[in-house]
Amino acid sequence: MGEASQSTAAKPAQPDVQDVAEHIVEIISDSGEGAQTAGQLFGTVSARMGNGVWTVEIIPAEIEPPYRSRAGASGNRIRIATDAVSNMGEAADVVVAFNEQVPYSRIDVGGLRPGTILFLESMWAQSPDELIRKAYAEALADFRHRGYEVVEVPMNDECLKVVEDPKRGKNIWILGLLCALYERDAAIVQMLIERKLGRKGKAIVESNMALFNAGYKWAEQNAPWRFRVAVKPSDVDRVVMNGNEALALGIMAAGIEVCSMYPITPATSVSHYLAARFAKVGGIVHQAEDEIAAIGFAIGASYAGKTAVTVTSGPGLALKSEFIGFATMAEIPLVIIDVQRGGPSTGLPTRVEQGDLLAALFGQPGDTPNIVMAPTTIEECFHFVITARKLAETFRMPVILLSDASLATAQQPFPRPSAREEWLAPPVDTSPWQQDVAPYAWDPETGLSQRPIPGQRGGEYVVTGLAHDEESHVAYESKVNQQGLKMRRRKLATLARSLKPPTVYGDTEGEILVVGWGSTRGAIEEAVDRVRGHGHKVSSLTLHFLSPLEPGLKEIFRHFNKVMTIEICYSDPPEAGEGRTYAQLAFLLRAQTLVDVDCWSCVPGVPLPPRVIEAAIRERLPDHEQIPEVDLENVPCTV
Amino acid sequence: MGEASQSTAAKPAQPDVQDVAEHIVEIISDSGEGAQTAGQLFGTVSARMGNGVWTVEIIPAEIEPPYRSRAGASGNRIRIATDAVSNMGEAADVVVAFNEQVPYSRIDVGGLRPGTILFLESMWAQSPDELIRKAYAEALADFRHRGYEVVEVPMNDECLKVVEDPKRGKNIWILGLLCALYERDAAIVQMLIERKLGRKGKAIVESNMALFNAGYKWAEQNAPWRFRVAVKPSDVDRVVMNGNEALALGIMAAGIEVCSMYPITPATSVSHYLAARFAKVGGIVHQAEDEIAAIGFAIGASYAGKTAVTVTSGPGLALKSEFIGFATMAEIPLVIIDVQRGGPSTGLPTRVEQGDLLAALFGQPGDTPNIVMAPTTIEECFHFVITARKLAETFRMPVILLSDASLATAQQPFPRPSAREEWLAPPVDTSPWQQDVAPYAWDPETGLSQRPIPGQRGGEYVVTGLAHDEESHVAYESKVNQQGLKMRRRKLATLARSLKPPTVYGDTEGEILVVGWGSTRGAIEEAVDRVRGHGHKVSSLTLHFLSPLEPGLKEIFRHFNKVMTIEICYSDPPEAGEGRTYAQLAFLLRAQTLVDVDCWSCVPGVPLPPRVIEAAIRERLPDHEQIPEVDLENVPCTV
Amino acid sequence: MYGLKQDWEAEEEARCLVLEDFESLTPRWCPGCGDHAVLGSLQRLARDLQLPPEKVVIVSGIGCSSRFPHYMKTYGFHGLHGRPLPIASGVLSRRPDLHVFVVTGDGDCCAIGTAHWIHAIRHNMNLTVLLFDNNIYGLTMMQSSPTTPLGNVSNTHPGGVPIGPINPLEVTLGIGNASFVAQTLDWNPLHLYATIKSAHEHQGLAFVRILQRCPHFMRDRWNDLQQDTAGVAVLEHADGIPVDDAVRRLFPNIRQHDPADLGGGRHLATGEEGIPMGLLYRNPESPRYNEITARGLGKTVADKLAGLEAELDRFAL
Amino acid sequence: MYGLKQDWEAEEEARCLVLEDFESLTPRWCPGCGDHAVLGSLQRLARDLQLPPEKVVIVSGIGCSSRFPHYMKTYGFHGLHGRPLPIASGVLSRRPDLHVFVVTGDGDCCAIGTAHWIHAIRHNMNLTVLLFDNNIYGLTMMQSSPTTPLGNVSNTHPGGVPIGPINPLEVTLGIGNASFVAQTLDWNPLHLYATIKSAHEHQGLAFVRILQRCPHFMRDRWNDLQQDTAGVAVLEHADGIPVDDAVRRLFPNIRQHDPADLGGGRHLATGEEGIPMGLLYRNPESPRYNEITARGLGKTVADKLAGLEAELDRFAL
Ligand SMILES: Cc1ncc(C[n+]2csc(CCOP(=O)(O)OP(=O)(O)O)c2C)c(N)n1
Ligand SMILES: Cc1ncc(C[n+]2csc(CCOP(=O)(O)OP(=O)(O)O)c2C)c(N)n1
Ligand code: SF4
Ligand code: SF4
Ligand SMILES: [Mg+2]
Ligand SMILES: [Mg+2]
Repeated sequence: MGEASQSTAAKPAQPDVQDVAEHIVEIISDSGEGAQTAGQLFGTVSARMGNGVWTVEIIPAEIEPPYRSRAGASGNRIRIATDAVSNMGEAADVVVAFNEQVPYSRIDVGGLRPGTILFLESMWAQSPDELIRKAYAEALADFRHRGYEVVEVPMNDECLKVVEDPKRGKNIWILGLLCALYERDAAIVQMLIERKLGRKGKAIVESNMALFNAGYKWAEQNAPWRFRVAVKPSDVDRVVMNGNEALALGIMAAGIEVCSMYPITPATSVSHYLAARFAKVGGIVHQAEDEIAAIGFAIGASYAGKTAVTVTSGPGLALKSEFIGFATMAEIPLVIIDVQRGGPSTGLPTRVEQGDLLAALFGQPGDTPNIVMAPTTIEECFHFVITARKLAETFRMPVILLSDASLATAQQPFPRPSAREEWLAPPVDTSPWQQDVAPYAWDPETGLSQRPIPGQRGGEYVVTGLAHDEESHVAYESKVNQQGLKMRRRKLATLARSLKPPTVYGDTEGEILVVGWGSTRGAIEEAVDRVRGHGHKVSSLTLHFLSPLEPGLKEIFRHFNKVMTIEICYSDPPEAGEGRTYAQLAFLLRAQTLVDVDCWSCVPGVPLPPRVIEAAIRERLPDHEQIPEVDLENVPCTV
Repeated sequence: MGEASQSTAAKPAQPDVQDVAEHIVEIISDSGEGAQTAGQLFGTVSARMGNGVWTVEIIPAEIEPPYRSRAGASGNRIRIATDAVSNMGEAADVVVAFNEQVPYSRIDVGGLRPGTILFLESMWAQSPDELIRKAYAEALADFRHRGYEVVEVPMNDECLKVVEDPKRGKNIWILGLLCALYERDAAIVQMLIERKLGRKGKAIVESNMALFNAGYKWAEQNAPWRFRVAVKPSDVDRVVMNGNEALALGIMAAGIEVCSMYPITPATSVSHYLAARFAKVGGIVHQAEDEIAAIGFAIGASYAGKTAVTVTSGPGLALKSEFIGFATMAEIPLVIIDVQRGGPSTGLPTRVEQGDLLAALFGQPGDTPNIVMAPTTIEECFHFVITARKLAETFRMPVILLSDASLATAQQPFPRPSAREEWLAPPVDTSPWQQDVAPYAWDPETGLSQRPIPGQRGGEYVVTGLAHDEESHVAYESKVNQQGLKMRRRKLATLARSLKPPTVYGDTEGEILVVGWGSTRGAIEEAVDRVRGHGHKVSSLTLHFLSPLEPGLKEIFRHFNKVMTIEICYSDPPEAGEGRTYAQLAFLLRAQTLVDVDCWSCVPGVPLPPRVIEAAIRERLPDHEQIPEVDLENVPCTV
Repeated sequence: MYGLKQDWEAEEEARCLVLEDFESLTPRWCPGCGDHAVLGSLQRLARDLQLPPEKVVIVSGIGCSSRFPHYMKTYGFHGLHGRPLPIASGVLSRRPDLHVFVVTGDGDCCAIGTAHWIHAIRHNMNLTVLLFDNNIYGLTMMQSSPTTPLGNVSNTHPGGVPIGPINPLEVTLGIGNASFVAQTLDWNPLHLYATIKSAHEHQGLAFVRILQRCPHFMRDRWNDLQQDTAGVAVLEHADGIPVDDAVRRLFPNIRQHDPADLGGGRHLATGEEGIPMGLLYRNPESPRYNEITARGLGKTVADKLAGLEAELDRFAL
Repeated sequence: MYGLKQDWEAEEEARCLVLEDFESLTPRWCPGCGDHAVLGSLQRLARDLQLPPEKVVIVSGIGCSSRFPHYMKTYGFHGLHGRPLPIASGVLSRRPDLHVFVVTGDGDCCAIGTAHWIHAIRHNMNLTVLLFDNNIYGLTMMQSSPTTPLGNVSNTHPGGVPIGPINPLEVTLGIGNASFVAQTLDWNPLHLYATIKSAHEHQGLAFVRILQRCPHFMRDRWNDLQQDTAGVAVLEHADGIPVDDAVRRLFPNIRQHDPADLGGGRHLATGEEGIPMGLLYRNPESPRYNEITARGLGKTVADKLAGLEAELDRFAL
């Protein structure tokens, strides 16, 4: 069979070596073929060598999709660069596909461009099934017609030279191919494979390294290109993980001991991680019977002195809203993580959206001041949990962290944190309670008060969600009700006073200021850089606190001719006029600052590529520049 | 005993007859003594004669409060006037109290003023219990000290002359007293008593009329005043009822056949009413196991062609939010009535607040365009349900009606509607479905589409809360998702286009425009009248649609130097600066119009009296007029 | 005659429905998933009974199994996680002409949907409820469900589920007013079909727990039952679910059980006599709430207007 | 020693707690309401057992009965309607030193709280759960509850409840892992006290249904039981709830029942032998979830930091 394989790439005398600032690689296969693992390893070795890296998962919509179908594409996109990378970018430069059908799922979303190099498993050309042979031939012709540089690769045959069952090794062979192409350090790969597979035994490690070397060698002999993405080795220790893992580690680092949840995509993997590892730091995961019970359990634990976290996504947030209001009213610290997905309703369970902002702020009937924060990088996913627990306890209120499906599964390296004692929750105080201090002895200026914890003698009190006085006694008097509402709001004002105005990315004055929050930050900043590259005075601003809003916004906005937000949520175009539906952050900023904040947003279910954002910004420049290939009405969605 | 009674009001030769434009009467007793019935009858007879009337219930916080306690006060406030009355007003002119403790609950909330006439049951002065005698004497002295005109009335003794058990008749005797005082038509009372008690037998009616006549006579002989509130007999038939009854009748009138609910104060009485009477028009009340099941059942019925209503209050609205988002996504018509109470959380279950506005608009994660409407009078409670069902079906979306605890129990007369066929829901269409019309064949301009109903042959489709295409097939493509979101929003824009700009109350230009919504309307308009009476150019505007907002607001606002809202919900004072928490409507208007809409609001748990609103407005006039006796920081809450 | 046209009408015309009339999109379940078998059974049943597709509504929650309605060419309602029973109750409430089936998973029904399950049993509306019990959360990728066996490894319990499962049969049999409680296996098409048929014929809520294979996440779950068929106790009775000879040949452990015997049914439900397959309990006398909710359906416009007028008069001044 | 100070410590000092140490605000229930009796019992029990008030947490939902915590001078949690069980589970999860009692109503537990009830029984945490079953919604003014008798008139069913009630005992006994299921009456203080005491002593979730008088809305509900005490079946057994002689004198119908006998308990729960009063079922072997949730409580700061460091290393580049 080896002989029968036909590589269309003739062995080049001397490969074409290109120095590039960045490249995007995709590995796609049927699910279960290991493309995910290969992709992650490729990202890790690149990060380790000193590249900036951003990895995203390509996930099929079904659990066991049919083989060789476009719906079944599973894999990874890895964007590597000399500098840091903050988003998944646009069309791929190099794609490795395990069959000729899976690339179509990527083509459908604009993931390839003319010139993309496509390494394609060629075994299908010899399939005993005529239909398959035909499909392969047709696709091959189509790919060439579309202008891709197709390299047919006899992956199966080459693997067969090394192992008996190529199904379970093709991915590592491919990793070898890519590592040759990008001149990656094989020693690092060996180390990573040992770390990953070491406990399965030496033989496994060795057979994997054999596959890797074979792939490496094949590429050296057959691939006509080398891509040099210069590395900048890091002088600090770094880690690489995805956003949900970072949240899970943040939970551990914060000294939180209870994660109470009900499974929901794309949040569940936070708890999967914790379920496997939380015991190392003494924590527990409670899988409740539903979202309401999950938050109720968390609130119970928090009340008893162990500030807990509950992790969910949009539909779960909706179900939790009654209890969130209770925690606000009763002033019980609590961390709520909402890994947002496409909405409304069940919506797009695996896809990204930033549609829960207003529900987080206003989802609870009545006046319910809560803290709402949003990490914008994987690193912040880790650190924000630590901050969230502290704020929850200091301000005696729920803190909602808004992440999303994009941060959830994207991987990015960042400086390795070191565990710190001051991050941990203090032990439960069981010393006697100070006599005559009420359980809500609100400081009239700050609204802050100390709470007794069960076990504290003399602190006995009864929390209630009814209107109550300082003693937590149910009280219906007007004055008492007004005082309670005021004190709870005052806490948020107190927090706002302690915040710094956010820092503008770019010049602090100019034509347009683009405001964003959450996972879009990287793409927005990259887009802003590009627009600036075209000579326009454009800057951006990222908000990390949505409630309370960071201070000084009006003053910052004053220095720009136009302020606009870029968001992944629904908004009407400006033509809609007075009744226009604004994107959610824009709505918030307009109400709070009275600045005429414009917005551009869309809901493609996927992260916004910088190019699209660039187009949206340039369209709003005084001379309304258009990027012809971007149709902002129907966003081409790269991943 | 009759002889032993001592009336401090000497029998006057000629009573002092006063012509008044309006008066406020309160009847208060321990619960179970019938003050509520007496109050309602007094209101009804006044309305029938042609007075404007507004009646509110005074409800104790407990189910069986201790006797003779201030917490136990139960009764009615009746405001009558020559013209229409739209709110409960301020301090009472005349109070009838069945014991000396219950007035304190009214004094605590500023319900009495120096000069208020207090008819006080005097039997306690002869109580065998020394403590009671003492308490009575102390209170009596205190009342006089506070400047009330106290009239001790031997109610018990006088009733004993007529019946054996005065406990069960005192209220009607009192009704007689009041009817003499206000020269009410006894024949009407007789008719009302017959209507109410007729089916209990003639003897009962007769003994009640005997009590009534005795009270009437006693007052004629002993009360030194007569108050003439001129009547303007109506030339149209009228009805009188409270807001929850009006909602219930509206549900019947709309042809809605299913009310699916879970008990919650202050909404439940809508369903009590329906449970007793709905069968008359073929409807059913379903009491579900919880709020989620209640809305799920309603959605199921709606899907099957019988647009249903679910009735709840804040905590229930929170629980329903996931399902509301589903109905939006799947485009299922549904009417949701939220009778708002004090919040957040369990809050003030029996008290009024307008705190659910933003939760109704933004409570569901993702972009969830729904219709939100608010009746402002009892009459509108009736008519808006009819409109809501029609809109829900036409626009294929949930309609949320926001009422509140004040409208719920307040009674007001209004022209008697006549049942109309066009109000009724059409029968379920079971004709074959038009071939090749998709279940979401959205009109691209309006977003509207026709839906197949189970039973329609050829219309078979599967609703889903997942992102879906026109066929209702689950679809994750970016374009499809964006189209769905756009079509759902477009429906709201379509509705907005069909709405008229709201009408300004007063001049269409001036110093201040006060904007409000819901139950505060009457008090706002009365306050505006008063401020105008002081020579200021102040007008007001009532919004009935909160989503979509009625059009033309910016244009209306342009003609006033200042726009402010008056609301019953939390807001910071203006000094709070950039981070100020605005009242909820103000927030909405600011974001949508960019006009610097100011607000004054508070959360006393009770309706805002016109005087307080007047003070809030005058404080915002250029010369910052103060009304010395109103402390806007601590609103004196009259009921 | 004056008045509303009746809300529905009898189907007049003669139709001959074939299997394809009930087939819609291609199912996207994993190969070997037990859901395929149930879908096939229901499609066949609908064909055999010639149920008009427009009169059939399949209501489901969220989960792998809850994709079911998309694969039936009838009306369908793919609802919210845990909530198919309230929805289905609402659908049926004013539409007694519809055949309403409920498809729910062990997470959907026995976790987030627990309250609705218990109260639907109590209300005993005329619904055919199929619980697809694969002992796991399929769609969200292998978290424990309330029926996951003790010690079973899942993504939320990598150390094994620490608490024993609830038994949906025992729970259901504890609810007053339960009227039809049966169990079957997705891998015996004959018994599966017979069970769904009996359930559909039953007046009142028929609760059918289907032991369902999930080869993707619970590969070996029912291996022992499949290998040693004596582990299954087939329940037989004149009032029970008919036992085909082929079934009888396959399962040696056949037990007589009168479905009127609640105590016996509860005992069998424990599984002490083998995993029961068949009808554990039936009480045709349990009141049916759908008979309450259908009241007043015949009212004409004239009735309604008169009723409303009379109501308004009660408030007349 | 380096490390966190332990989260809690043993009470050292000698205290002598009297009844007043457990009395807080004056109860606001109606005169004659059964809730008063239960409050008194629990206060006496706490005094008799000298439970430190700071170690006692009473968790409730919303309802008349749920006002309970406000009247105990201990820690209390007056939560949300239907949700006391998840809250109480969370409270106990990391605080095994606390005595956690749950107060819930028949609406709170058996309607909106159904799912939590079923799953709390399954999880079998060390909680004493008191179900105040007055067969009605008290606080919201007389709507039907799931335990309201068939035909009983209420504000939501003025024509009478159309569907029979669920029986909380039977439902609870249908849940795998149930470990203590008892019933008592608010109007027999001796048995009430003895039942709460046994429940508190039980390791695991003790579920106690208290038949509770609501003179305001259900005046005659228990009249027959009060008049004809033979309608009550007092359950007696060495492993059961001790039956005082005074109780024995009052109730002629005394039955021996071994609480280990689930089938017998289920049968008694039906009420066919009289309304049971006593312990229907106890299984001390049921796994207790609180033993799982308390894992890892001893970790020191050093342990935690080392654990986190090791985790971070797994992601090191
Ligand atoms: C409110 C809400 N919570 C959680 C989810 C996520 N979710 C979808 S399906 C599912 C469980 C599926 O398990 P099961 O009901 O057993 O069905 P199966 O997939 O096994 O057929 C969960 C937790 C959701 N969609 N909505
Ligand atoms: C989410 C929510 N729904 C409804 C209510 C209203 N509510 C308060 S108590 C109650 C029922 C009380 O009945 P039960 O639990 O039997 O307690 P009881 O008053 O009889 O002691 C209801 C429906 C609420 N507070 N919160
Ligand atoms: S994961 Fe399991 S239940 Fe879901 S489709 Fe696959 S086999 Fe079926
Ligand atoms: S209404 Fe009933 S349950 Fe509530 S306090 Fe009164 S008697 Fe007790
Ligand atoms: Mg399952
Ligand atoms: Mg009750």
